[in-house]
Amino acid sequence: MTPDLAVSIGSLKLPNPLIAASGCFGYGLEYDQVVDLSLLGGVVSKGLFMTERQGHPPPRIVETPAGMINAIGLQGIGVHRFVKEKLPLLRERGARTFVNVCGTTLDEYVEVCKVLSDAEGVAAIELNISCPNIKEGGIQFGCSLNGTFDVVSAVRKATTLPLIPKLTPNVTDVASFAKAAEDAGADAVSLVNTFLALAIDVETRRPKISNVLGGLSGPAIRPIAVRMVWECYQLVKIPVIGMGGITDARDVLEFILAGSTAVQIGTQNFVDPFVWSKVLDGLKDYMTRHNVARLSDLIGAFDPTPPKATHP
Amino acid sequence: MTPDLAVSIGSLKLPNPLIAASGCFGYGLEYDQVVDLSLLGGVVSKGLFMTERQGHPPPRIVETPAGMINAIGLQGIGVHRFVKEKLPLLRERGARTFVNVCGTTLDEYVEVCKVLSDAEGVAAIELNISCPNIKEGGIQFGCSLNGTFDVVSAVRKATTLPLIPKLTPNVTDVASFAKAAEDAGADAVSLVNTFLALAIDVETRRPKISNVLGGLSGPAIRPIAVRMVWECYQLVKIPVIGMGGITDARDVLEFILAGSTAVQIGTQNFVDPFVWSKVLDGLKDYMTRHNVARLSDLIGAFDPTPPKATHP
Amino acid sequence: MPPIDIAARVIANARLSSDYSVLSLAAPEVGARTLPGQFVMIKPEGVTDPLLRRPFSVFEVLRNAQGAIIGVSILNKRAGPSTRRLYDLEVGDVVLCLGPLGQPFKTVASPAKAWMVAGGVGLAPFATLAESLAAGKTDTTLFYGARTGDELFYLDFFERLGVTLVLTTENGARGTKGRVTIPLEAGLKTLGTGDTAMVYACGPEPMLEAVAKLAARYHQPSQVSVERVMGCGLGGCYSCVVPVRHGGENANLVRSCLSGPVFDGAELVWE
Amino acid sequence: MPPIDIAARVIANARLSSDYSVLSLAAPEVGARTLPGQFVMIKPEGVTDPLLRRPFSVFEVLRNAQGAIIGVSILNKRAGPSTRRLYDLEVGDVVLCLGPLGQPFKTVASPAKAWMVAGGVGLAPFATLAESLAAGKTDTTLFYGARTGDELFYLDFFERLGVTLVLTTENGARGTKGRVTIPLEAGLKTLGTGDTAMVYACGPEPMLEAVAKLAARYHQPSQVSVERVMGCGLGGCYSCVVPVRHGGENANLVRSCLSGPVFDGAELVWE
Ligand SMILES: Cc1cc2nc3c(=O)[nH]c(=O)nc-3n(C[C@H](O)[C@H](O)[C@H](O)COP(=O)(O)OP(=O)(O)OC[C@H]3O[C@@H](n4cnc5c(N)ncnc54)[C@H](O)[C@@H]3O)c2cc1C
Ligand SMILES: Cc1cc2nc3c(=O)[nH]c(=O)nc-3n(C[C@H](O)[C@H](O)[C@H](O)COP(=O)(O)OP(=O)(O)OC[C@H]3O[C@@H](n4cnc5c(N)ncnc54)[C@H](O)[C@@H]3O)c2cc1C
Ligand SMILES: Cc1cc2nc3c(=O)[nH]c(=O)nc-3n(C[C@H](O)[C@H](O)[C@H](O)COP(=O)(O)O)c2cc1C
Ligand SMILES: Cc1cc2nc3c(=O)[nH]c(=O)nc-3n(C[C@H](O)[C@H](O)[C@H](O)COP(=O)(O)O)c2cc1C
Ligand code: FES
Ligand code: FES
Repeated sequence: MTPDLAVSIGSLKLPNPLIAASGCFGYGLEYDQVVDLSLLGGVVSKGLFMTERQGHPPPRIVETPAGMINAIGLQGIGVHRFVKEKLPLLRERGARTFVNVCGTTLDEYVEVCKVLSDAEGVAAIELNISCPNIKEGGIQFGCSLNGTFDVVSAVRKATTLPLIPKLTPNVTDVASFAKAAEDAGADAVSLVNTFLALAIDVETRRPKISNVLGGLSGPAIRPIAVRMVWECYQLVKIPVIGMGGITDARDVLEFILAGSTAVQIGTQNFVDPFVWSKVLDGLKDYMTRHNVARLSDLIGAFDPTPPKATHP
Repeated sequence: MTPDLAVSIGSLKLPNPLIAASGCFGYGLEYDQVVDLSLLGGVVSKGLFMTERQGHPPPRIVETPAGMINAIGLQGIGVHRFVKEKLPLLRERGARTFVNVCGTTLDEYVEVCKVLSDAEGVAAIELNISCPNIKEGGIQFGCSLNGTFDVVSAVRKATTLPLIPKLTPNVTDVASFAKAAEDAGADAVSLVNTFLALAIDVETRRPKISNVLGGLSGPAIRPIAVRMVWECYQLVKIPVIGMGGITDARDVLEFILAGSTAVQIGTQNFVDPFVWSKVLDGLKDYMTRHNVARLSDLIGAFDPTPPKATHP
Repeated sequence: MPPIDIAARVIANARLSSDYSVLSLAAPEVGARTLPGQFVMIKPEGVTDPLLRRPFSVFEVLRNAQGAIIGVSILNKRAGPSTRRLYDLEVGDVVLCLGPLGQPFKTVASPAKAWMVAGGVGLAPFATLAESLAAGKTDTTLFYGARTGDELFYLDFFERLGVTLVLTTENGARGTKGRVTIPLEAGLKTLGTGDTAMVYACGPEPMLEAVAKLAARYHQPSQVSVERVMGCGLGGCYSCVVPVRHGGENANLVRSCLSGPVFDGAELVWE
Repeated sequence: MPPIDIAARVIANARLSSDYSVLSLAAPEVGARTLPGQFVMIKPEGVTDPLLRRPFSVFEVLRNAQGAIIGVSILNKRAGPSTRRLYDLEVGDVVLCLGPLGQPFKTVASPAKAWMVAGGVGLAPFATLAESLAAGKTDTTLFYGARTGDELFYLDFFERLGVTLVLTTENGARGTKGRVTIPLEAGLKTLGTGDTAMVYACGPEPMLEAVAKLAARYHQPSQVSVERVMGCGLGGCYSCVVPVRHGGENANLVRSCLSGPVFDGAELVWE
């Protein structure tokens, strides 16, 4: 019996729960040479506005203990070029393409989503209301419950595509944001985006990246992200897509047990672009060892009974 | 010219900015054999309530990438035994003792502070309104601006000791909490306490520590903590005491440049109980190399001008 | 004497099996201070993942041909990332070694006998204890249980000291088949009134509990060395607590790094 | 051919000085695919700190006595934690080696000459380029500047290929004293109308800028290999962008891991 890795996000069926995280996988096609895109559960595009953006000047990333800070600033080709240049190729590759949608205003979010609704080959929209690296829009919606509700509601009216707001962890109670998104008609939520962070070069007394502040990702943040996923899972009924510091199958399982229906892998792509097949093998191995027929049976299967103090 | 490491927190003068963080240094005396307590800027006691507490059952800690999660649950001997058994010995050692004060109610905070005000040898009160590991009290005050204002105001009336509320990072806008504390009469704020986190043993599907959730500390959180210190420094006039993942002199300088008047070292004590003299040497070396006579000149000296993209 | 932290060179790392090694460290100052049952907090230098040190019983206090103390060894069993890394170390690598820490075993003198009960890697604290008991000419027995015959180590060492060996293996390949508590109980039954056997135990928690309860049932004293996750080893973090009851008091959670790892078996509360 | 990732054993790690080493890796599949100027993303196996890989030019494509490709080497200069760790690696250690990546140099054929300008560790991509040019019998010169005479490496190698060497050191210990751009400009001045020298450059950014501008001033083409912090090397992260201007267009930030690291010196916008 081969383990069944399939999961569903609303009406969207994925062959497995592994999705490439936005901003960590280019537009997907960059990885064409090293990964068979059709084997992934899905691919999230880089964040897209209506128009092209140059992003922030480099340096844009810096390493930190078990993590990295980035402030790319959403450099991107805009939704129109994406639909014309990238989407057809992604469809050819059999990728399930999630588009990460950005906006500086509520209207821009709606407009970008409309363009995507008219395009062919978009599996879902991931609504980026959580990028910490641009001043206007985005995070302003993501850090206010009303803002979250409003932008999700507005976009909901503009598209029938599966709608997945991506939440920021830089809030007191992330689950209430998941709830606001659910109430506004979201089909799922994804979390976490990066943690706002600062690294200073003590020799020059200057920031290490040009935008001063950036977003922290990687293994360092995983324990916080897992906690947040569990909080959201307990409060909302829509699927939760978890991410933050996933490096291997064990990390994926941690998120799934905590209540993730699917997961995204970001930073680990940079460390190991071949992570995907390793994680798929690791999941199958775990399911065989634990006699789990369907991975979806593990979603939220975390048992909060305290462990024993003693070692075997 | 020997570099001058002295810093002031209100009326309190410290010979150097290095303070042992609460819960990471027992009651100070445990480290008597390995560190000369009088050489430290200060020592913060474990969190103390009015009465003794047993804390949570073990396992109480687990490692994570570049960090650890703890849920000790504030096991402690209570303020009366502390004043009787520990304080006199700490005075003998020449330690500058900060007492980390906990409470399940506003009244308990006030009562504990009164006991300390009447005792001899307390340098300052660190008001713990940010421990993520106990349900009642504490964090409830620390996660609400009104709660923070109220508890600080109430304690302020009960003591003339330097009063330092310790802030939680698990909020949307930590600087507003620093402001609330300042408005309520705090002499300084300290931050960050730990980040609420969860680690799951995927083999057993159980939590790795008995309290299920715990607090993340260590190098992993440093870039977030530095950002928060800088935000607070820009908003309030009272001194900020920074901490989170400090391992060496460079990390200390990062916090000081970001606006910390003093810093606390927690988790690194476990890794290296001899960290103190190494950091002091590192600070002196930096000051000599950079021709800085007084360390206090570096407080907030971070220059947010973007760095160059190219390497030398 | 206060514990010290030595950046110790690896003198030898003898792999006893695919899981066990004896890692010898050039840390004379630690060796000179160590009493039987004490432990060290260890971490390879320059490694930041895992972040924390790990506790290990001092296995041997190492001496050169002239008898001068040159370091300590640990009996390391692969259990996870740190122990795996220690297993892989080579001569010349550097390990941070903080110690000695914790309360040692209390030795006994004739006519009391000393019975050491070791399960698997729980052998570790008994090499130095046996030396100390042998120096005092105490009649000493080692009850030593392992999974397989291949995992019974250092038998010559104990024989040379005059220690009586009682071996058990789970598969019966060597010594008696089954748990080490079976011959222990048989031994306890042979004791006459007035005979004292101090029962020392180190090994898996269920074994410790069984040994402490057996000793109590046969009215013999016991000292057990417990293992808890330890963040610091110095009393700083309160991660390592065990419930202990003195006399009729309520159980208290005490730090096993300071008040232990060796406890009176009668005072520990089994969870 | 697509890049591949090899868990490559260290075949040798020759320390050339206290800062430089040549690290040879058993990665035949990478070697077989590499074109001059391409790079690999490298990280010692099992190391989680630093987390990310680091970019290195392929220095040599290694062959055995029979001429079969057995791997690649990199010329490693200690700059921070990763390069320090690579410097310390021993034979048998394992390094993850992903590549080849990026755009190679375009070679030229007679009558055009090839002038390679290297500053310090910027020598790295020129060993394979020189081999390729030598195979094509192109008249090749290496302008090579270093801090000191001790940091001029592999001169024999280039001489054996018939490359003309023009050396400079900052302290004048060997070759001309001063910057490598001084003899380069002298050379450019000697070119007649109709002569073409393709100027290749790799080294510190100020040198690259000076070289590209000199080449342009003397109406010669240039190809420069730039260095930016690279998170992934595959086009995934957008960390490595440089401003490039084609013709009269506005400058665009393009990914130097995909469109570079080798760029037309006339198209780069200097910051
Ligand atoms: C006082 C004391 C003395 C010890 N002496 C020895 C010894 O002589 N030889 C030896 O091989 N081991 C000894 N141990 C156990 C050893 O510390 C653990 O095996 C080690 O910490 C595991 O680390 P790891 O990174 O390899 O595995 P981890 O992944 O950290 O843990 C692997 C397994 O070991 C358990 N464990 C983790 N930390 C500890 C800990 N601090 N104490 C006990 N169990 C733990 C975990 O629960 C898990 O089951 C001793 C422990 C204590 C408390
Ligand atoms: C295409 C390319 C080819 C390269 N080829 C070589 C080579 O053949 N030999 C060699 O020794 N070095 C080469 N480098 C530079 C090398 O990648 C850096 O020295 C290395 O990343 C530093 O890592 P670290 O951890 O040792 O130091 P870090 O602490 O990461 O950095 C130390 C210094 O190096 C700079 N630096 C950090 N990352 C990079 C990076 N990705 N690129 C450039 N500079 C960086 C930092 O700004 C800092 O000044 C190349 C870089 C690129 C982009
Ligand atoms: C270089 C980089 C660029 C990113 N760009 C985006 C983006 O455009 N849109 C977005 O929603 N998230 C973006 N993220 C956040 C990731 O999608 C992900 O939420 C975060 O990195 C946590 O996952 P990880 O720890 O696996 O990387 C970016 C992250 C990194 C590291
Ligand atoms: C084991 C442990 C116990 C702690 N106990 C307390 C406490 O009692 N009171 C408190 O205010 N903070 C407590 N903290 C938080 C630390 O004081 C500090 O804020 C945090 O660990 C971040 O600093 P670090 O990364 O240097 O450890 C504890 C932290 C740890 C690791
Ligand atoms: S290990 Fe830290 S208190 Fe015992
Ligand atoms: S290094 Fe990631 S895009 Fe170039």
